[in-house]
Amino acid sequence: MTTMITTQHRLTLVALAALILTSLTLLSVPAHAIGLDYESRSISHAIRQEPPDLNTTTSTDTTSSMVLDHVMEGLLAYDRDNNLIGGVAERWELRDDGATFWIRKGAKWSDGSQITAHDFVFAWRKVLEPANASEYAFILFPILNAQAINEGKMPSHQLGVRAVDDYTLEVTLFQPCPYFLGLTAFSVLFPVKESFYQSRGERFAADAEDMLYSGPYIITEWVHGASIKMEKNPHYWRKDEIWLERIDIPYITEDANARMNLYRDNNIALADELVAESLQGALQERMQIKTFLDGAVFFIEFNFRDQHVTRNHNLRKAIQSVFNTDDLVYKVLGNPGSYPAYSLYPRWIKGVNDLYKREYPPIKPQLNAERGRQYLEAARKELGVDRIPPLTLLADDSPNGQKTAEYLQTLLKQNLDLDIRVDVQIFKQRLAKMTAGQFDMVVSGWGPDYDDLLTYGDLFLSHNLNNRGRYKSDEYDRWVGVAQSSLDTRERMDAFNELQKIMFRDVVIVPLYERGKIFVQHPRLKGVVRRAVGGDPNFNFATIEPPAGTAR
Amino acid sequence: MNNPVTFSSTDFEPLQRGDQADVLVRPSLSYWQDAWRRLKRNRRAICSLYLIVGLLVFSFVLPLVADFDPVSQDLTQISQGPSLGRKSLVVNTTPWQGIYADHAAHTGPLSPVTGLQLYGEAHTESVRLAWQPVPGAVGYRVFRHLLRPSGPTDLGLPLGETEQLNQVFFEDRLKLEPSKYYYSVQAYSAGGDVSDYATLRVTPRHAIGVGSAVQRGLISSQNPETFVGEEVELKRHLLGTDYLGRDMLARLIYGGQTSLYIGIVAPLLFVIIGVIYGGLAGYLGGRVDEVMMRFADFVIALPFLLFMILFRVAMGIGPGESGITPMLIALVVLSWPATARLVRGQVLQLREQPFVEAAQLMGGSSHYLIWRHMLPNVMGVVLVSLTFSIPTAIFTEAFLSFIGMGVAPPTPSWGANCNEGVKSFLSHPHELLFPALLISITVLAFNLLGDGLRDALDAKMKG
Amino acid sequence: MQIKNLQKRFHIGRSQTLHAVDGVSLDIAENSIVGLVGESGSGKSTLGKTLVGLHDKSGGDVYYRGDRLPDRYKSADYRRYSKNIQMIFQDPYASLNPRMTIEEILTEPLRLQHQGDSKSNRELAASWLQKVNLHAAHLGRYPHEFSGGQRQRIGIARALITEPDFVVCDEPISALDVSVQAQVINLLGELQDTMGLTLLFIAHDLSMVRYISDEMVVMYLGSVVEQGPSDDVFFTPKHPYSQALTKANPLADPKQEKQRSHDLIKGEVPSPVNLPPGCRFVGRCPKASERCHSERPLLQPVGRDHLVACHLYD
Amino acid sequence: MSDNNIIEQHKAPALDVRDLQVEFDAQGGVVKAVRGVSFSVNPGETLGIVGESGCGKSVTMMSVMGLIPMPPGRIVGGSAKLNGRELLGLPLRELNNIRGAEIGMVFQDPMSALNPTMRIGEQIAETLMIHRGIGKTEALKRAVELLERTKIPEAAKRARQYPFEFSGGMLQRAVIAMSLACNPSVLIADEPTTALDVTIQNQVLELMREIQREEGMAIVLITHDLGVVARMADHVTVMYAGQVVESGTVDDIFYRSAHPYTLGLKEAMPSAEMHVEQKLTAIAGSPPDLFAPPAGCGYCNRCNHALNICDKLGPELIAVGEGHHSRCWLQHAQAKREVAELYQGSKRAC
Amino acid sequence: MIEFILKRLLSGVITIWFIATATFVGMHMVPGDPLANAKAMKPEIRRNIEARYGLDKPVWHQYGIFMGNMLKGDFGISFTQKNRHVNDIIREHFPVSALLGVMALVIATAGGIVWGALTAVYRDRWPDGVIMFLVVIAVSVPSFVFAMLGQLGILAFNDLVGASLLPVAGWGTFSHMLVPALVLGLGTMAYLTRLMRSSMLEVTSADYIRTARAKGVSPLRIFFKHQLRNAILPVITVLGPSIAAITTGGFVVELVFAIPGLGRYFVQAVQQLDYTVIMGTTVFYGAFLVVMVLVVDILYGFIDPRIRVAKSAA
Repeated sequence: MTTMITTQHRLTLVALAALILTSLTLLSVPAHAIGLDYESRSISHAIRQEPPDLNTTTSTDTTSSMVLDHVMEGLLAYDRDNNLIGGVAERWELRDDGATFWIRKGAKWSDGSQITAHDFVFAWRKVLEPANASEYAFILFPILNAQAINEGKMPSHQLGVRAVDDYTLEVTLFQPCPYFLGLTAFSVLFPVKESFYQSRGERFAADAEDMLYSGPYIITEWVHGASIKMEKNPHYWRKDEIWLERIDIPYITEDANARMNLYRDNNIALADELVAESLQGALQERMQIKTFLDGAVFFIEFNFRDQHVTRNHNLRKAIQSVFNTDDLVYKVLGNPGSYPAYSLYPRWIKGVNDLYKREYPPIKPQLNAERGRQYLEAARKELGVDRIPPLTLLADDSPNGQKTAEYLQTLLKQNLDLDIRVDVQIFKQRLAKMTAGQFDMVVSGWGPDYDDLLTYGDLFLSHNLNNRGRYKSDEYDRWVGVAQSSLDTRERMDAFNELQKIMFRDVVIVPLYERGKIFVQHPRLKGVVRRAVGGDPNFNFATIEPPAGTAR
Repeated sequence: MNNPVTFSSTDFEPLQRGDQADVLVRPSLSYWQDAWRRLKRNRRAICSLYLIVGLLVFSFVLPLVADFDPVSQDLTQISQGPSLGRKSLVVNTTPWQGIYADHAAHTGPLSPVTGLQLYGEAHTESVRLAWQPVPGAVGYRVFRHLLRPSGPTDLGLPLGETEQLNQVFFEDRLKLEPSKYYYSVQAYSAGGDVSDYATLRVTPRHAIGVGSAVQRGLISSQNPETFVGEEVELKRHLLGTDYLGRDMLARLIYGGQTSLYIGIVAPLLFVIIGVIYGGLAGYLGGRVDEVMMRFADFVIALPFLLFMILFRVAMGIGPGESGITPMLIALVVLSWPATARLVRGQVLQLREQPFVEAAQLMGGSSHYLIWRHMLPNVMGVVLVSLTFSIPTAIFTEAFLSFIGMGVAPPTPSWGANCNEGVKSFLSHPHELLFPALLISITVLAFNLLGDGLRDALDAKMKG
Repeated sequence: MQIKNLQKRFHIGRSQTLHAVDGVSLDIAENSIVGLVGESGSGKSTLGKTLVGLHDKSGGDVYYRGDRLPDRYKSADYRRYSKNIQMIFQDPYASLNPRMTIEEILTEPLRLQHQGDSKSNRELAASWLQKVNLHAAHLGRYPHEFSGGQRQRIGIARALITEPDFVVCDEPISALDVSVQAQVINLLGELQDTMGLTLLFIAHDLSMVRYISDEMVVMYLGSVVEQGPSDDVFFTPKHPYSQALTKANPLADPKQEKQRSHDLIKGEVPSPVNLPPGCRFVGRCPKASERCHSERPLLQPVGRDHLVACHLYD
Repeated sequence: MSDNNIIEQHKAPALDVRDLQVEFDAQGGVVKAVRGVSFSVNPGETLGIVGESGCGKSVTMMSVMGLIPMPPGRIVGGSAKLNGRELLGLPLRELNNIRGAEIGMVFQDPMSALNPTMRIGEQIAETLMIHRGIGKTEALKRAVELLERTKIPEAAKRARQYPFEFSGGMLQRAVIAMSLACNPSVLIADEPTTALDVTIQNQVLELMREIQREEGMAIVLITHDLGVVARMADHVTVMYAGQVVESGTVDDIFYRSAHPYTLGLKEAMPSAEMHVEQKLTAIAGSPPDLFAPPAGCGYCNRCNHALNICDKLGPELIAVGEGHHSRCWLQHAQAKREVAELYQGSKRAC
Repeated sequence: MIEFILKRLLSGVITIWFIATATFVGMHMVPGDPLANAKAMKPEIRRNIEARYGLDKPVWHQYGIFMGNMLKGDFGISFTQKNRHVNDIIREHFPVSALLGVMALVIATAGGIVWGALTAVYRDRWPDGVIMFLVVIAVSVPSFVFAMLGQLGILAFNDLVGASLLPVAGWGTFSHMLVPALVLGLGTMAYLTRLMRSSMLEVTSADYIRTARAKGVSPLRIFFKHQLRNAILPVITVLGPSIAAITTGGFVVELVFAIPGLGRYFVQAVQQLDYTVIMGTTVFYGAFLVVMVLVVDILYGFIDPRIRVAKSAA
């Protein structure tokens, strides 16, 4: 009909015009983040989540740690090979009963003032104050009176830390602490300037301007949930050694595919924590794929509480006998960079002279379904049941947790005819259930708190709160005691080996895998340091190579 | 009149007619019959109906007639694409003792890796590599690539490093597929120097370990070793497998049970609740109606997805439970007011209809009026709204499962299948494609059916 | 049927009251047909519905054969009275449940009255279908298969199947085409005659009301302005409003039409909310006096059985 | 232009419709809604088109105005001349210059005939702005005048109101005001008073008459109410099943009607003398389905006087008097001879 | 009008109270421990933290505090972001969701109206078929699939133009919003298209359109002046709930495109059992929804004179 045709034509024109307009607007939009730029010495990076807490006295998580390690420096610091070097402290001395740190004159806050011993005293007391509610306060417990202060039984000024003068910090330890120096590089022990802290009150570290920086970089802009911009700290004592002028974090995303896409589109210089599934494309594009073990070890933990059949040694043995770690890691999880674990200790841990695993190799369980069934038979007899009641396998809803649980469920059914009830919960509920003991087995993991094997070794100490399965063995406790207090490396390593053996013998855990992070990094970005303890990755020593064909 | 017709004499006789009573000639059809007839003329709606029946058969009947196992894992076939069947080589999976050579100290630059060779046959259970030791090397790094490496930064996937100083072999077992690989080996020294790499092209054959083969019943358990080296036909996975080597088809069938169950039962329940609630409110009217509807408004005002997540988490899932019930409850608790409103509005209208008044006049009780006169007339609208609620419910399930707040693994549901598949979308698109497709088809079918129903029932309402 | 000062008010909003029926008194003699006329908004339908109990009464009394009908009906009341008092509805399309067959519709009153078994009811329904000139074979059909006139006949059958003696016909023909109106009217007349029914025939078509009814009642804004024998009211209306109505009533006769004067009454029916204190018609009345504004006229005789509410006849 | 011509023009009908045929595509076939309808109306005169619902009277006028939706509608043949100018097949642009300007139209339900979201004044002004090319302020002023002319009190205030604030009678006046905005030569009123009460109907009809007297336009009044026709029309066309069954002056139709249907319609209404004891003559049955029009006369199966031929062959319009035509075999010369008595016998004097 | 708004505001307040209470109850039904962390806490430390969040008090007491604080507009401190107030979190992240939502809604509404109008104009011809087919696809594909396809689409687009014109993820500029908003608005657009189509078709056959044509109004003017406005009215009524659905339903898009919106925060908060953030967010969104529906109602009143006048009269 004629009437309508006119209408249609006009409408179509309008629609077309709108389309063209939109496209024009779209094309005129300026470009955005660039992965790295040699000229301005800047890089862009994406992190998984908004740093939850940049207050060093309360912060616990790795994301915050990553940021803090760039903008803060403690008494000691790590160099590009992950060795401890002087940070704010110029010299130090560790004794059985304490330590002394001599603070570097010229180590300054970002406001230009000198960092003093008082700043450490204030910070450490703050960490321990009950009202501060710091979860990591326990890290300081080797210091005299720390525990009592944190429990509110003693005022904080009785802490065994004293500023002899502005430049000398005196620490009194309550028992020998061989790894104390390592702790001083950890964010909880970073300094806080009291006057600044007081001036900010509750808002301390809530925003970029509510922070005072002691490290190589300062945060210039922090848009919550969206981006963080860091620039070189002009007051940093070693600023000449810092090459990168700017670290931009314009993206915060949990989605590994998004990170990969950002990298592909040259929006970020390093795409971290990728998933195996996105690697095929990366290989096709000839990206250089790297991996890095982040120190987290995953394992199945058993419940040793009364009423739980998993108390039975033979039942655990049976499970150990049929569990094929290699299949899980290589076929099911299939993440390059992750390795089957045979021990709670990661493979990169140093022993006396060489890698620990070479000096004290872990025992690899012999896979034998027949033996497993025999163990099970024995267990049934001991428990006096015809059939083992269904076991509850707790796991969290992370991809690996789920896969492991589902794999294990079928595996145990097929090999031992054990019924497994999988209980998948969000992370916090998994932890709550673990603490409450509502599980028979749990897929769990452990990451190091500090750079010493003890962070792994004391996990199943009978009174360790993280020993959520309530495993209790005097023998184990005894060996932990040795490892805690001895200052002799060989003796400690021997003790850790005993622990390793007990864990296998008693089947305290069934080790699953050591987690590796997969990442791609711009080929011209060098000197990125990866760390298992503390913040990761670290760009403090990073440099950018000039683009091909550019003269230096 | 210039009429060319010639008339016969009888033409102008009076017409004789019989019974004058009104006679209906058209065949009799009830409301539903008529609606059905209209619906049948709507080809899209009918196709959708067949599709829905097909999906129901797929999910609920298929598992009855044939054995689909959504649980059993086939680790030899992980994330395999759709296929009609694969052949596989039976191999021994006994651990490899490996090749060791004396560690030779050496300073200065490392010489290139030489003698990289395959040890035994390459197959998907393991690829065994060995090479000549490089003096001064403290270890070797092994890489695997899909393309021929173009330089030292393009060696591909880092598979690992050797563990012992004297180890000059590597066994790759990481998700091997029967396709072409380029293995590269690089030596490194204590100082961190790296040598030139050596590359070897390997195409592994698809293989299955003796143990698994016996377990899957592919070979006899009597003297299984004799089958080593022979080819067997693997279990067929028409739609491929997922990340645990579970049959996608079975997962989809059982996933459909969950999705369709929630998608159909939840709307059914909340529509029933809504009909009762709305019917009651509308019929009772006045203050009661006001209070009841205000409460419904409250529930409507709850941010749906947020509360859905909250309720779903709040109701929790115990060990071994599927999580279907909490989701069902959450859906029902939050969704009934829409139907209640709709039905109330209809009932308010119907209450004024003369036929209801007539029945009231004849002494029909409230109960009678609601059940005999109002509800049957509301049913059309309710049916349409039910049909449109189903896609929403299916989406909600999928969405919640997708963000990990849905059914608990290992319970399959299409949403959960998507959630699993989305992670490997780029490498194994079929794991996302099939469940997403099924969701889309289901939703599409219900939407089109809803459209058709609405047209069919609407036309009737006007006529 | 005796109606005394019947009131029906609707509350709209918080402070407003709609006086739909405002003090109507009427005696309906047995075996007679009373026609009720008036324009839309006059309250004639509301009156009808209030009589049968579909609306609660706000005031006044209604006696049926000396028995006072309840103000608010419960379903038992309906069951008791509907045997005797029935209603035929205006809209033939909306008054039959589209989901029920004709048989179900026709036997529903019997079922609700617990009369007869299903077989006898079915036979009765079939015989009634024939009475209203429809085929008994159509029992299994659905309402939508019938034309408007046919449906209205079914509606009549339903109302009469329990053999009531008082039937309110609420504009039974206004939705029908002229050619089928006659079918319905004839049927009603016939049935009234054979069954000895008393009919309250509500309509706005004056000629038809005059034709069918013995007595005619004219309502305006909720109250009766004139009543009397049909021919008297139709041919010699006393009330200015009745006069206006009859004048405006178009006649299918060009000569008469063209001869007639078409004096118009002004304006339109005001809303029954906020009624004037005096005569309801005062706003539109060409003969309104001062008194009409303040004092409400009462019905008074102006002839044999002929009552009018107008100060002109005081 | 010669004098002769002027006279020709003066005599020429304002609207002349010849043999109009309209079809609608329906599911599975074609509905022949209008089957060769002809009529004309002279300036200053009123033509009444009478028929029951579905007889095609509205479709006829809609087709003339180009208002039936196409598809599914289709004008198959015929012509419609407005002051000698063919309307059918006119391009939309030209048609739009005529609609509202030379032909005004009034519809049955004034409530739905006005845009609920536009002010009354604007809607009237719109016509003026389109056809007279005047500005909005001027048009609104004229709109108020038009409202005053249609006897709407407080016209200036009313013009700013929306349709829902008007009563039915007021709305119909507004619609009339709108249709008269450009002084059309033909006003088509499609059941203008069906939705109104009798007193209001009276007012509206009187208003139309008055304006017709002043403007001298032709009115086509479509209605099913014989009373309204009797009152308003000079000529009457009776339609049944998509055809004109009888046409003539109002007196021809009412006093000398020559078609059983017209008669039936009249007899279905009670006369002044009749009372309930005397039965009305009802027309049995219902009109034929135009989906498949009968081969013979459309009224045949309801007609009490049907002949054998009626069932086989549809009659032509037969002149029964000057300007009086009837589409009935009874008027055929042959039939007249044979059944005239029977027919005359049943005929009641009016 | 003011009375109407006040009334609605009051009921809005009650609604928000209901939401707050429901959230509180729901929250306390959630099993698990909001303070649990990968590293176990010593009981003393735990007590310190519980005291900080008031978790040491009985539930009803906590409810009282929560309600009291809510009245003051204070939702407390986040459990996971220890030095951030929930108010700050909402203030910082809601605008992002809102901006994205508004953009999506603008796209959806504009698209829905244009496409819906087009389909109605081209009814039953190929553009109608094509658009309606796309609409059906759009409502049948889960949003997460669209989000992923959107991201892949960006990559493909950037590859195609050889420059990184559209960002793959992130937030900040207009170009960051474009694809996410499109993905987010797609479902609503499809819904609105359907609504608009049926609304247009209904309006097209409306009597007043016929009137407009009868008075010679050109098709274009009819379309814009008469059809569009009336057809848009029913579309507007669903905008209120749509705004809420879009702004609260943006999780997936926010997750996939790394947009710092509140939706993403909420999901995280639930996963981490961040009580205060969960309660703050749901209450805030509930209030937002209530306000949006009110705003749309008022807006609707301005567009539809029938409502406007009725409201001011009430």
